[in-house]
Amino acid sequence: MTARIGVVTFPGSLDDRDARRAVQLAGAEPVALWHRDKDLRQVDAVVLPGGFSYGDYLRAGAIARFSPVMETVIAGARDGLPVLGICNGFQVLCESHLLPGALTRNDHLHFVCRDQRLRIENATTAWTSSYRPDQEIVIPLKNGEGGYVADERTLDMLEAEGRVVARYLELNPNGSRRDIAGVTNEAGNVVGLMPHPEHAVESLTGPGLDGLGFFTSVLKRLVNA
Amino acid sequence: MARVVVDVMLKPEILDPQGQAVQRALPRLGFSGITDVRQGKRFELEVEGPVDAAALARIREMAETFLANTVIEDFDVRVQS
Amino acid sequence: MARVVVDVMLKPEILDPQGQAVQRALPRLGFSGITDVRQGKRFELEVEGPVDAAALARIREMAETFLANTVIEDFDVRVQS
Amino acid sequence: MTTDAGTASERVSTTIDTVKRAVDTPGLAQPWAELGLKRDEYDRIREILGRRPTGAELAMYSVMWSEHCSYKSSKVHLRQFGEKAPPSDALLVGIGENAGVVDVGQGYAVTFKVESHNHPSYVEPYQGAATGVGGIVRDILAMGARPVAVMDPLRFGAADHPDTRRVLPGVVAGVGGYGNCLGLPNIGGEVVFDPCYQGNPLVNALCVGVMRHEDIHLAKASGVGNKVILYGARTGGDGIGGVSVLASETFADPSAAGTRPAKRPAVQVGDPFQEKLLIECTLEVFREKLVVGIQDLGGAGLSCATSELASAGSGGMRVELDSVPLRDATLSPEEILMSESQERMCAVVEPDKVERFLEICEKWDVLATVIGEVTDGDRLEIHWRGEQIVDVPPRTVAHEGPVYQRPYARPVWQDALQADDPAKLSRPGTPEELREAVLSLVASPNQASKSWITSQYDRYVLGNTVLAQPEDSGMIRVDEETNLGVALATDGNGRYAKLDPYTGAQLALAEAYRNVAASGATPLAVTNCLNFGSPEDPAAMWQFAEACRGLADACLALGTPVTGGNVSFYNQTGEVAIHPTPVVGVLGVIDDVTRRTPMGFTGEGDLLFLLGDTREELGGSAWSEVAHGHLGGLPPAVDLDRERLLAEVLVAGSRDGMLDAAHDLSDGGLVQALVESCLRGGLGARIVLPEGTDPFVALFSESTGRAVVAVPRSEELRFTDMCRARGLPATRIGVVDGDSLDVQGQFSIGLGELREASESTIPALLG
Ligand SMILES: Nc1ncnc2c1ncn2[C@@H]1O[C@H](COP(=O)(O)OP(=O)(O)O)[C@@H](O)[C@H]1O
Ligand SMILES: [Mg+2]
Repeated sequence: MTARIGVVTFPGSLDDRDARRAVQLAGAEPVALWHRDKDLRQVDAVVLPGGFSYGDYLRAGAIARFSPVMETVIAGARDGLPVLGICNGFQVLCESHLLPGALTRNDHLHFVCRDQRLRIENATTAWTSSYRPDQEIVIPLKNGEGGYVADERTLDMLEAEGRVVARYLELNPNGSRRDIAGVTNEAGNVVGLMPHPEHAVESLTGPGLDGLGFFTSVLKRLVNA
Repeated sequence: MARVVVDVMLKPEILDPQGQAVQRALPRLGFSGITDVRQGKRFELEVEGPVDAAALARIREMAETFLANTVIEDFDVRVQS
Repeated sequence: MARVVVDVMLKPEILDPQGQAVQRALPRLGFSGITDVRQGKRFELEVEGPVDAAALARIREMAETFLANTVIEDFDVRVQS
Repeated sequence: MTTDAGTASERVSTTIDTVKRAVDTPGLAQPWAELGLKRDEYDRIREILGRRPTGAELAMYSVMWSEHCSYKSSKVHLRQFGEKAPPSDALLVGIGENAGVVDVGQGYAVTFKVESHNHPSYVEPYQGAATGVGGIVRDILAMGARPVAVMDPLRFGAADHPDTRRVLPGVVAGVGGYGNCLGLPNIGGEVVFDPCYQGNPLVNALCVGVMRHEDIHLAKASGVGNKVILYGARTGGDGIGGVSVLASETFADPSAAGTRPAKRPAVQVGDPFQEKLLIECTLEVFREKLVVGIQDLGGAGLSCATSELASAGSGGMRVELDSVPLRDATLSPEEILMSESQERMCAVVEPDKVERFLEICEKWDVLATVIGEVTDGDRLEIHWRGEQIVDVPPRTVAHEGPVYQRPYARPVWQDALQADDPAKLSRPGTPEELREAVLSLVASPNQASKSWITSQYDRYVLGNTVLAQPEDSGMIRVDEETNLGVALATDGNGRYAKLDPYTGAQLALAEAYRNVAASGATPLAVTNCLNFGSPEDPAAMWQFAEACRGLADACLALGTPVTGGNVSFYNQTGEVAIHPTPVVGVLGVIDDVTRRTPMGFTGEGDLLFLLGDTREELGGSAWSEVAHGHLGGLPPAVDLDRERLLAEVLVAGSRDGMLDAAHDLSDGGLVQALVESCLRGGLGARIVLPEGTDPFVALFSESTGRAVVAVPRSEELRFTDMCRARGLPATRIGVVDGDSLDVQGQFSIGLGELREASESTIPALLG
């Protein structure tokens, strides 16, 4: 049976179709989830896609966190449901306190879209096990509020516990503390990532295929489970 | 060292999508009784030396020409006690 | 109808790139004597009914859970005179 | 506005200027002049109605008969685009609708259009540019299409002018802020600096959308009893712009003084989130076939939407203006009719489908209200507080506005300008001087890398972007199974057009056409945004007339019909007009996007060919500007047959896998193109200029109909045979090799040095 991976659409989600395409290309069945439905339709994992949920006017992800679907996602995540938050999804996960820290306005104050080199620092999470430890990948990055911040203690803890999933290489594109591009929760089932792996799943439309690993990782995990 | 606060708000007749987004979300979060929300900017300036009339006039000019876009925004300058 | 103002500012230890950008631009525009600038948000809420202790408590809760992200921001609630 | 005396209660009732009152008070003085109408226009309105117009009617006629909405000065010239249109099987919907629609095969249709938002962007750069994007996206949506990409041709004052520092970052943030938030990839555009745009930047925005043939929707209201639904944002007092700001003062209701905002702002604030919901909601009502006719609300707001829908339909329309949801309860009916509040649409829906329509709106949190219905008469009737305030034949408002034959005359200075030949300018002679000239060309603001700007735009969203800036054209995959795609490029060179507007318009078309072909797509159709000075100035009007004539002639010659566009007049600072700036967008189709030709050199050892002929043509050139600040002489000659041939070769070369890279030659000539392709691909080139040529002319001339291509060695024979057979000159000029641009016998510049020159200029000015 193919794994079913849910992709949530909030009003203002933009990369939901792309995330579903990536899920499909990875060999799983994408399931569209609607922000107003608490029902997760028995999916095996959830992707919170990029975009500007509810316009992101207050703070990115601040309003989406209170949507009905998030109630179930938050509960599921605490029970081990694999959840990947990409960009706006990462912001929603931080606002929901499923992940520590917060994402703030880029230090240069501009939206930035570029092909970004990263190092995968934790290849054991639900979403990164297809990568080699310390593997370098290039995937698109596009955000206006992507600066990862947390207090020093939290940052130290994340590093000590190996919970920094990916770090920016060559250039820190948004002023993230300690070049952090993505983090995971203690259990490793919830991952937040600022860059967009779903835009690097076809050589025709992205910088390469380096993003596919996030989606194949979770498949592997679900099959082995 | 004194602190001067400059508040910049969209003029009342200008659409405020940010405030509206907050207002629309409130009932869903269980907050009622708020009939309107406007969202603006608050600047806190640390000023060297005394904040006399001349200093305030300069800050007001700064607010007018730089911190606010008076085509769509109003501003308010005051010394924080 | 009363107005309640909620000010939300980044905590002092969090980098404020917007405030810094403003500060950096000031000398170029001919403004000197400002040693620090912080930029935050100001919300103006129009509240139905009396703003008593209970109403203020609710608004404070709203600020804490929603208007501010207390991981990085502080807030201040007050009734506007 | 009333001068009647009376008791307070009487005054309240008489402030509604009803049709009945208009009949009873024929002599009432009306503010037609303040509303921008001419005496004879006002008289014509009275003649059409057989009485004086009501305040609301006057408001509607005045905005709809404005230059912006009625095209009264340009119409007689724009006609040529239809009259000289080349026969084309591809055109499904032509000029006159919100946007033209082109058949791209496999049952798909594509709609695209470019519009200006120049003046608002000078006043409030962020919001001006943002709402410019919002407006053109709604136009595309109103045709029934899903918007799939945007582009932004921009013009600013001198790069180092302080005001450019204010305007440019705001405009760029606005284009990005709106487009990024809508989830539309930005796939291209232009950034040009010239002092002539100092007080009048040009912010043009293009949107392209895709639909199935059967999904095409038109702006018309038919079917008696069908409901008119207004949906999207509430109507506010903002955006009662330009002429109408005055209007709102004029219509101020004295009884309400003090309770209403003192002044209606001319600036509109955009809400891209609302627009994103509007898009998804609209596409869903299309999918369920709930819509008979649809119109976006742009300039002139409800006045435009209701009169255009009614005018194009079969019946009349009745509207209850009290039903319009307001953001500001103090708005007068005139203001409601004129408001340009953003993010609104108007749909005509059969009665039994209204409920489902409203349900879908609710799903997307979009406010929707039935405001009227289609009637069996031929009148547009609008009611307010139970009284009739509008009763007009809608065609006279929307489609039968005034038409002017403005006087035009070739300016007296044109001859002197053309006689000021760049031949007299001193040229780099030694290899060292050539090298310096190349570096300063590459580093000049107009030639430098624009990535500081374009990296603020999302080019990946939707996952179908095959090519985006800085490629010659933006390319979007239309079908994920078959790999059908479209390519788009926009171009316009105000310097060329100033020297000769007829040729300048043709050059704009030729360049966009060449750009589309360079990426492997076959050019199909054209849109344009004609940015000019005042139509009341005979010199500017002559430039406009010449540009229209040139563009229409060239479209006929290239077989690419104009499908729509936009005219922006009054672009001037004081008395000084901008360079005439026709911006032309070309749409092309490509059967298989995997065959696209990128511009970067990536194949070490590939052979470089220069296609086309090089003459000494430096009038209006980038070199003359950068080296001498000079503008004079004649622009390069246009040869449209040659452009056609070149395009055929580029498309065939791409389809048959003969090309690793292709890049068209335009501003800055051969050397600029080589630098760009080297930097894009990360490989250098060794160039041997053909014997007997003047190296300066070979490198810097801007002769048209040229491109440089990189051909894998295995394809050399096949490619040169093809060029020979078709009669296109192909000169072998070197190979892709190493990490420098090496012009043998002249100079060599490392890619690092070139990259530094190209990439540091804009950040240094704006960063
Ligand atoms: N320069 C032009 N070339 C061709 N068609 C034009 C041009 N300018 C305007 N048009 C056409 O005239 C019609 C009205 O234009 P416009 O008022 O901009 O449309 P809308 O009302 O949708 O904003 C449109 O069909 C448009 O394509
Ligand atoms: Mg339109």
